[in-house]
Amino acid sequence: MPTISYREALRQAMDEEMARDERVLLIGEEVAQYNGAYKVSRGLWDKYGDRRVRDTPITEGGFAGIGIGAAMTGLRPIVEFMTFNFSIQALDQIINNAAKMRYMSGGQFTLPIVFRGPNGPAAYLSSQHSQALAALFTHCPGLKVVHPATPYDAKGLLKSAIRDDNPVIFMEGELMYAWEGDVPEEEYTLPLGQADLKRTGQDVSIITFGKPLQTVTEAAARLEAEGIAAEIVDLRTLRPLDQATIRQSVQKTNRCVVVDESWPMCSVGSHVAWLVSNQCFDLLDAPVELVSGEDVPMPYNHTLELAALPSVEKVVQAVKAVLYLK
Amino acid sequence: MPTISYREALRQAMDEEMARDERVLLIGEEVAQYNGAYKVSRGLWDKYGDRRVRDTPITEGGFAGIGIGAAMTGLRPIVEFMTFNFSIQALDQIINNAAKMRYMSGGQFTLPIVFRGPNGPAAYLSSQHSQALAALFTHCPGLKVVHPATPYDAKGLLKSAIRDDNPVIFMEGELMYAWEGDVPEEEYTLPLGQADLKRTGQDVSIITFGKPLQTVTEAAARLEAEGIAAEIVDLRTLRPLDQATIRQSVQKTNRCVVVDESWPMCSVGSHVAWLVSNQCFDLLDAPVELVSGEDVPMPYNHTLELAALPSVEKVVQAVKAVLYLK
Amino acid sequence: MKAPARQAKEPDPLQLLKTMLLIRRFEEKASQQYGLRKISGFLHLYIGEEAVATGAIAAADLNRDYVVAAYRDHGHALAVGMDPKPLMAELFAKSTGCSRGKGGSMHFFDADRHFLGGNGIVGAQIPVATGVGLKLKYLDEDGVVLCFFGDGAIHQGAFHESLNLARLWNLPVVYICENNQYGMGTDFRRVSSITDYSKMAGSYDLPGSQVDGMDVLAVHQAVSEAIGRARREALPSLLEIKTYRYVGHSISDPATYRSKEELQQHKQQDPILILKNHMQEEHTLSEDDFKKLDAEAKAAVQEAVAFAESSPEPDLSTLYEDVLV
Amino acid sequence: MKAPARQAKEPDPLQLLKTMLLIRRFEEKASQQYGLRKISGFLHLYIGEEAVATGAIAAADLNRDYVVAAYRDHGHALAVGMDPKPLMAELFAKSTGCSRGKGGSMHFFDADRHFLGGNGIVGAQIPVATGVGLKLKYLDEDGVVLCFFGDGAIHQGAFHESLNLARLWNLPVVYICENNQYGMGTDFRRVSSITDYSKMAGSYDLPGSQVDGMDVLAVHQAVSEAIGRARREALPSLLEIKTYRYVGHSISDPATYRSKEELQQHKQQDPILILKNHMQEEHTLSEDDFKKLDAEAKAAVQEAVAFAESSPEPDLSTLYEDVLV
Ligand SMILES: Cc1ncc(C[n+]2csc(CCOP(=O)(O)OP(=O)(O)O)c2C)c(N)n1
Ligand SMILES: Cc1ncc(C[n+]2csc(CCOP(=O)(O)OP(=O)(O)O)c2C)c(N)n1
Ligand SMILES: [Mg+2]
Ligand SMILES: [Mg+2]
Repeated sequence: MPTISYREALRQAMDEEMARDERVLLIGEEVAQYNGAYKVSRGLWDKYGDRRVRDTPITEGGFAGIGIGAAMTGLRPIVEFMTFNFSIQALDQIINNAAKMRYMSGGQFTLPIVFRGPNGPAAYLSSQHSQALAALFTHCPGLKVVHPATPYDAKGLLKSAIRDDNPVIFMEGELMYAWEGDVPEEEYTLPLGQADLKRTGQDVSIITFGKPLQTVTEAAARLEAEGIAAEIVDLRTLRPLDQATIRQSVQKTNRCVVVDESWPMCSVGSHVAWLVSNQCFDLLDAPVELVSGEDVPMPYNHTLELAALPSVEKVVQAVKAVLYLK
Repeated sequence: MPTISYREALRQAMDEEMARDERVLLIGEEVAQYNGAYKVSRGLWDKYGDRRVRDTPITEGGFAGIGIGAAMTGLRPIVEFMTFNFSIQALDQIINNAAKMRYMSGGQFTLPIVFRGPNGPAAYLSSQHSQALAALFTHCPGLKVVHPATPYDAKGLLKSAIRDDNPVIFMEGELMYAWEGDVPEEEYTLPLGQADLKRTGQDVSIITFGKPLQTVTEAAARLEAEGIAAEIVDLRTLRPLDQATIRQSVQKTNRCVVVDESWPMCSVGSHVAWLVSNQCFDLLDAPVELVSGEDVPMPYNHTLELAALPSVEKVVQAVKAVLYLK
Repeated sequence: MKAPARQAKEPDPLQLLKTMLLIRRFEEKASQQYGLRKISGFLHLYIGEEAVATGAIAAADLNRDYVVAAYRDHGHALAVGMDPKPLMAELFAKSTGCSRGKGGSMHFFDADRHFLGGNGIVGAQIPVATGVGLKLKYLDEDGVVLCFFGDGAIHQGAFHESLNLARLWNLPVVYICENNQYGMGTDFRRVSSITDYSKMAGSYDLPGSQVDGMDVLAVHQAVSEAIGRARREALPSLLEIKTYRYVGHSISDPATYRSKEELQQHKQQDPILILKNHMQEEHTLSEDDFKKLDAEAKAAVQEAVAFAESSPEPDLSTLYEDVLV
Repeated sequence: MKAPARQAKEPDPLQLLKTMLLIRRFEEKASQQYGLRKISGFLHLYIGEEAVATGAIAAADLNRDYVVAAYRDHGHALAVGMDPKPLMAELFAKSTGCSRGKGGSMHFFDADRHFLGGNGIVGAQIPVATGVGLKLKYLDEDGVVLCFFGDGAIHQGAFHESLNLARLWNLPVVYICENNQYGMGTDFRRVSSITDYSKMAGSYDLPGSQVDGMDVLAVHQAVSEAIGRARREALPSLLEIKTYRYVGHSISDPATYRSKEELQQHKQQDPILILKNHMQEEHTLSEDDFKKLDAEAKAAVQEAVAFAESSPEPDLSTLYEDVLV
């Protein structure tokens, strides 16, 4: 199996789906001639031209709405946000139009549209450019929210997202673009809404998604050295949430730590932590712990920035806490 | 003590604070000549004139940003959203500017600004006009979020919000505007960040805020008739959250139901439910239950609409569930 | 390549009159039914403004063209040819409503007739309509989009963002500002730095013009021309159509912000009367014809009420339907 | 009432030259320090554009006037008179930085000098600046706001919403579009339906004009006039100042989207050279003078680096400070 980057996996997914279905197009800032601010769309403009790969002005609200209108009438747009920090300007279009159009029309329209781009802090970018905003979207019915953490998942899930007839928020990560992994040469898709065990273990379930998977994986290795076998549940899709896989894991381990790099309040992390607390009440040997980003805007200084994020250390400590190891 | 409406309580708060401090002004759609779409600002334009009570064009993003600039340089604007449904258009200004300006300038600016208006479903307004959006704001550090449920709380908290040097999201409710309650004639303020026991009881803690307080109060009465003594914790402020009061209550009752009319995922409700699950792990005799709005956009049909909301019936059932009464 | 342009449609005054009467009577009936508590929530009526949707949409060919409106959408829904029955049923929140009782007054839709709502967020439909223009261009169809929005909506950033892109990409969209003089209780002059909105077209190198919206034939003419430009040259236009609403913003608004005189003055320019007079001058309509047409409109609307009345409520299970595919 | 208008400030070419040199050398040094990994993250340099912030801000009186900028803000910070030391320290993420090491390159602020940033969201500073105009008007102060934004930002709805309100309320704001020809990798003509942005003023009944942004005296002149209108008549203006950035959008951008020839051509119009030549023609500057000024600028910047280098990192506890008052 070839080893490719997360970036290349996304590019392949878009390329294959554009080749497969002429109604798929890509719009966003710098996606065409510049090949994407993070080069995710490299080569697509060369291959598909002005019609199907479109640079837009810097008008997130406007071009998100344009994507929605196009999706309501038969196209299958992929709308790239240069980063999800800027998607807040499009949130009204996404929450009030994309997520509700089908419902309020009594099912008359489908909205096959993907909003994608990097989410979450990269490094040294300060507060306006370092936000993990999955909760804003996961809160809202009418959307699907996907947040893959490996090249394999990214490719298979993006292909499914593009084929899905619902609005899908597809969150990537600046720092993840360079991550590498095995991706089969043959075509494949992965179903939305299924979590994946990235590691099995019987001592504790660590539930996460997106970039913190790396932190969690490192933490699991460190724990293993101390004789603690962590199971890693990678949610992959945040809405709809795969509650069955979560439950199965905690049923086995009886202990759970959730790791989410966003702010703690009203986060995907705290929601999952409540779900586990509620659904596995009789099984839990310890309270469900949440390792989240600190509850502050992100500072520029890197030492502070790292302190504001989930770390291997914090995950290890949370695991020890649920195991009642000091 | 005079009995006044929630609407009048808010009006009094604004009137008193405008009289007290010339830097306080009110801006928003229809706030001046029309006296507010829901008449909350009745008489203020007559009294304070064009300078201090300003009608705006329908440009939520624009006038929210204008409020922010004015607040950074010494004014204390109250920005009314006709409803919080429309605040999503201003969310970028609120999250990226209001909530972060102080932090990213290293503490150089204060942002004494209140964004207020009705939040949550009223009746028969369909999906775009019936959203309980507290979670979007509560997620974000750099903001305070207040959601009072009685005229007394509304007045005292709005006065404090206006005097606060931080950006405060102040959420009211269309259907609450007509609610009545006792409000002292003498001036008073209430501190932000303090929950309030609206009812004491030792069998179960019901934690809620905003409009569902009425539902919860009715449910408590019904439960009382069945010999179950519910304690009602009204959060009043969602950020910062009064964790101490929550804990104290659950310490006493050992059982907890959270009621929030918003969608369940990543909600204030599920966050509080996790906090209780985590912090009161050893005390809890049952899983923390969440009664939320259903996970769907709001339909117009009233029967469906009522079915989508927390109800007395649902609260009673959740309480019985945590008491292991069938 | 685009198909060779078909002939611009000649206006059919009789049909225009029928549509305007149907809208007028539908709105009056809806208002009455609201009073009887058969309808609740917001109800934004189109009385006085009938000529705008009627004249504009009659200029379109809905086999290939599209219509996008705001929440004051009853007139547009009837003008695209929707049956009053599912519309009244929607207002009654019945399962037979065009949106299954989930949308209500603000959310009329008809995918088959290319009617895309019905949007409750001021200005939010403007980018959506622009996106429909993109799909037409993308699929090389020769359709055009009519995008309606209010005098209040034009200040929204969405307007600016949309028109720039429409011109840049040459999308076949006709932007129609229905200037009924008020956004809720606010005279449009109180919230605008200019009073001739058609001038805003200059920022996007687009043709812009003002149109008398009480004269359905003038509306038809202006929109036909704009459709022609869009269809043949992929050139968007901005039209400011001046009109007036006779009733409050929504049914709960007493509209005390304007004088009786002002209202009376505008009622003298009633779009139905103007067309009726015109047709009578042209001897294409007798007083009896008119009465008959009006009676037909009233009957259709009455039937719609009966249909709505007798329709079932949506089943509780539908609460969870239509969220996702 | 407003205070009687003071005299518009005469430009002081020597001071303008000093400021431009300081900006140029500061930016070059920042770029070098980035290469040495002393600075990380985004770094948007102002090289080539010095005349815009310099000329414009020199026309203001910062005791009463305000400046609001986007993320390409080093030039504006220096032009308002901020010491290069806390600026370089901010880039170095040190506790002595103007924003305590929390903001970085995009978030320079100086409340005392009325410099309000430093905003990373394209266009989001335009309403904020307009709000500062509201406070000036509200408190009946005779100040003016200079609001800077890019050619990419002008399409944002926030621009449209702000200018309408500024005119409607007659707020003393000068809107300055710094058209450096590119928004990131995009030639501004590729995303705009018009190429003369000053025409957009027409939508808001405002004066609009284009200005040569490589000629600092022309910038000073145009902005002085606009400030005068704002101060005396509370009339906002829109200026499109044409300029050019010599380096990539941010330090990581190789700027392959433009030709070497294009870049060379613009460098011939270097704002520092133009002013220098002008002063030499006027015999107010010798080559030696220039060299001395340049050496001073370099020394100041070198000192700033030394200051930044030797400053302490912020304490970990500051992570939780400045969130709320
Ligand atoms: C973004 C947003 N802000 C506010 C509202 C509340 N609102 C509903 S209609 C309306 C007035 C709109 O006026 P106009 O665009 O002139 O349309 P008209 O009602 O006159 O047809 C307002 C402010 C809304 N629905 N959406
Ligand atoms: C709302 C938003 N969208 C996208 C970006 C990413 N971005 C940063 S700078 C930039 C280009 C801005 O160009 P322009 O306004 O011309 O300013 P310049 O960089 O030329 O000074 C873009 C797209 C952003 N910061 N904010
Ligand atoms: Mg109107
Ligand atoms: Mg630029």
